Amino acid sequence: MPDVNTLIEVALIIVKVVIVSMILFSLPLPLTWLERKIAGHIQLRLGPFRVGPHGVLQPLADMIKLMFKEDITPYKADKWLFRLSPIVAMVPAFAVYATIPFGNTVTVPFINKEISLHIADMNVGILYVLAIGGITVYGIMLGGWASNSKYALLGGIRASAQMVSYEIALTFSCVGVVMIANSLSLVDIVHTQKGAILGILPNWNIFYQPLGFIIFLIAALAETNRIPFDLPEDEGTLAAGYHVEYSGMRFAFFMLTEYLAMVTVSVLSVILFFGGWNSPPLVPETLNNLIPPIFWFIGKVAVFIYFFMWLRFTLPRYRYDQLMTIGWKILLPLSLLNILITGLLLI
Amino acid sequence: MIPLSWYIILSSTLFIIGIAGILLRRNLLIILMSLELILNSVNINLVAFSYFLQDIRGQMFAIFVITVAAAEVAVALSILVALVRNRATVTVDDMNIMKG
Amino acid sequence: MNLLKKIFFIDFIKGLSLTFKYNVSRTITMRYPDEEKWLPYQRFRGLHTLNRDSQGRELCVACELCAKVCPTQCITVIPMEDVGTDLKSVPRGISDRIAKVYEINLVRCLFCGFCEDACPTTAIRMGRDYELACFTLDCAIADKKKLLTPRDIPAEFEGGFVVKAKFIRNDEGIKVKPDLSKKKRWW
Amino acid sequence: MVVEDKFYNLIFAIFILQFREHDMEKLFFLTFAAIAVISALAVVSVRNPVHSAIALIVCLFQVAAVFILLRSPFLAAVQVFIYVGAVMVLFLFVIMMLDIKRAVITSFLPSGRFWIIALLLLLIGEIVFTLADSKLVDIQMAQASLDGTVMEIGKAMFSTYLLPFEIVSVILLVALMAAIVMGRKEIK
Repeated sequence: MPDVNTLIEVALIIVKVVIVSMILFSLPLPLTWLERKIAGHIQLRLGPFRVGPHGVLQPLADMIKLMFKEDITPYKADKWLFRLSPIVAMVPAFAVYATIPFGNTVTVPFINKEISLHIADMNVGILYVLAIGGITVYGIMLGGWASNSKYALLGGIRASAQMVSYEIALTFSCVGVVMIANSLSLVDIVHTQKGAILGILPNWNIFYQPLGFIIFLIAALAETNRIPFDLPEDEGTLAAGYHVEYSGMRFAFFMLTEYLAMVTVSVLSVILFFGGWNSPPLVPETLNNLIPPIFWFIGKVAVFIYFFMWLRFTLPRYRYDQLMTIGWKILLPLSLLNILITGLLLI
Repeated sequence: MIPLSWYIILSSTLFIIGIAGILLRRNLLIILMSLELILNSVNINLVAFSYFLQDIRGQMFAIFVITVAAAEVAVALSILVALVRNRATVTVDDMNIMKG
Repeated sequence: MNLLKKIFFIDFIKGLSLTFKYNVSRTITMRYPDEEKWLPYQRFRGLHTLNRDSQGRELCVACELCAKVCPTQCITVIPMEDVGTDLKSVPRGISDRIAKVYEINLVRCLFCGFCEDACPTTAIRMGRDYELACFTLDCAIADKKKLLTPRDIPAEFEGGFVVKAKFIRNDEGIKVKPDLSKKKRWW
Repeated sequence: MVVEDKFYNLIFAIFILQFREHDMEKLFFLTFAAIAVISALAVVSVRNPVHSAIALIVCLFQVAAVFILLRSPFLAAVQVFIYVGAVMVLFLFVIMMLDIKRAVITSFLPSGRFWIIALLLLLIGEIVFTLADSKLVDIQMAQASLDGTVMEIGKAMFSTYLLPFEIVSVILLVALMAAIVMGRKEIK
């Protein structure tokens, strides 16, 4: 029979998992609203405005609509795969968050225990995140294939080729950070970014790895199928790409996956390049004591999410051959160069 | 503690299944996949021995196996693509002429 | 120079700054049914009106010229002799001929304005109402009573404005009531 | 050990009240092994290549889980990363691109191929015989000397195994070029 401490430990982990997955499940709702608002304002429109004040209840209305829509399975589709693939896409998007640290340790008042704000600190954290994150493409590919529709199939094929091409550059751009931190664990990577350079600049990896950051950002955009690399769901040429045959909740799952992927990428760039929950050095001490580290983290992630949305309504979509050219002929050599330079500087 | 023999039984089961796939199926793709299965069973063996002997060599070998398997798949699939383009078949029995 | 531009993403940053500028600037959306409404110019051809003269007499003499000239034949006019009402002081028409039935089938009407041109007494004029949608086909036929009712926007009112409006939704239907005092140009 | 205890507890949380840790490990191994064997059987017996590829993906995942049980999370991550993330994507890509859904259904156990069955039986017999004869059951774990697997692997790879490492990288490069050359359209 395990003792009380072990039980508390287990209970804490379960609570953490539940809380994180609840947050992740509900996160796409405000994000869809935000994205539509930003889209509207960039195009001098207002965006959703009628459901609730400033349209904040629009996502709820959308959710209800999606729940009650008819769930269509196309004729001659591969039924099992068709039903399975939204879930295949969604599960890795959640599983990634098992290793992501959201903040420093926090003391819980009642049981008087220090808990760390991550579910697990694996010593291969970043590899785990990249590996699991890459699995999402199966949902897209299988969904595209199982739909028995040429647009969906093309979307799936595009997604797979794009994923294979950009995963290499993405991983290589992380290698520089790993070399600086001397560890694959995400917690250690954040801990190495404490402090300041020359007392002014924060000691974040972005200042050591600007090239790596740019490569990471571009490759991550491609990996999450965001504009300007959203070829798999190219509205212009493929109708809606891989999810053209989906409706109702299955379609909602794909949307959920997409938004979660965007959040994951923002979180990863904050952790790898922007110091995680570390505050900038010039912030006064009192303010620093007032704001818990997790809020710094959330703030930085929010900035990144805004940046991705901003990007979406600024840039046009690339052509497929341009996508491949960028991936293989520009990003891959540059990321190798980045590793080389980092290695030389570290010696 | 799981005994070593369990791992070995698992890996040999997978190995036999892979061999059966190669011998029984005529589809080139399935044959390639069976090959992957065989390589994986070998990897289980290597890592299990590496763990039980506390020796890094097994893991190193597994990594090299994975790397070479990736290269092998790339070449094999490109051959397959060229083949299907020229002969429109994936059945190994139809590929009995050396001339292209 | 070109290479430098590419390395530092100059064009990209320019584009981003432009969209950011738009993002924080004022939107130009007209919040039509809720708060604002567009009032068209005087030349706008909306729902017809039947006018009266300054003494309150109907100008229409039921000459049926509008019905004749109408390209879609959507106007039905049945004349009758104007015998006047019981109150002699308030005559109904300007002559002794008046329309018994005056109906415009709005489903067929294409708002060309020929009836306006043909009318010898300027009785029929194109108005400025454009909210003509309704739930049944009955209301698509504008009868004499409806056409004679004075409209929210007087004919002298200079159009081309966005005004504050109120969205009313009750048993009678949906209506957007303009408030003519606060007006602004749309752009 | 290498995998953090908390992560371990998370996996085992459901069972922690009923089983001791050894039993749980065995239970997990049996689950993984059962799924792996079933999906491996599916790989060789399913008609549609896409289904077969999916079964292989499941099998590879189970192998990665077994690696975790063997306390080598780095290999597990690499397994998922390369096999599941790249190799199988490539397989599926080729299957989808060529659209060979129809062209695959052949008689499964062709007559006149009894020698295949015989060969398989021989192989199975041989393996069973060898396993039964060996003393592998008695092997106890050696003194623990591996810690921080990633660091160990990195050090070993760039010192002792530098030559194989370089050769493997050359092989990868050659394979890349070969794939590009083979994949070009002009080959007739």
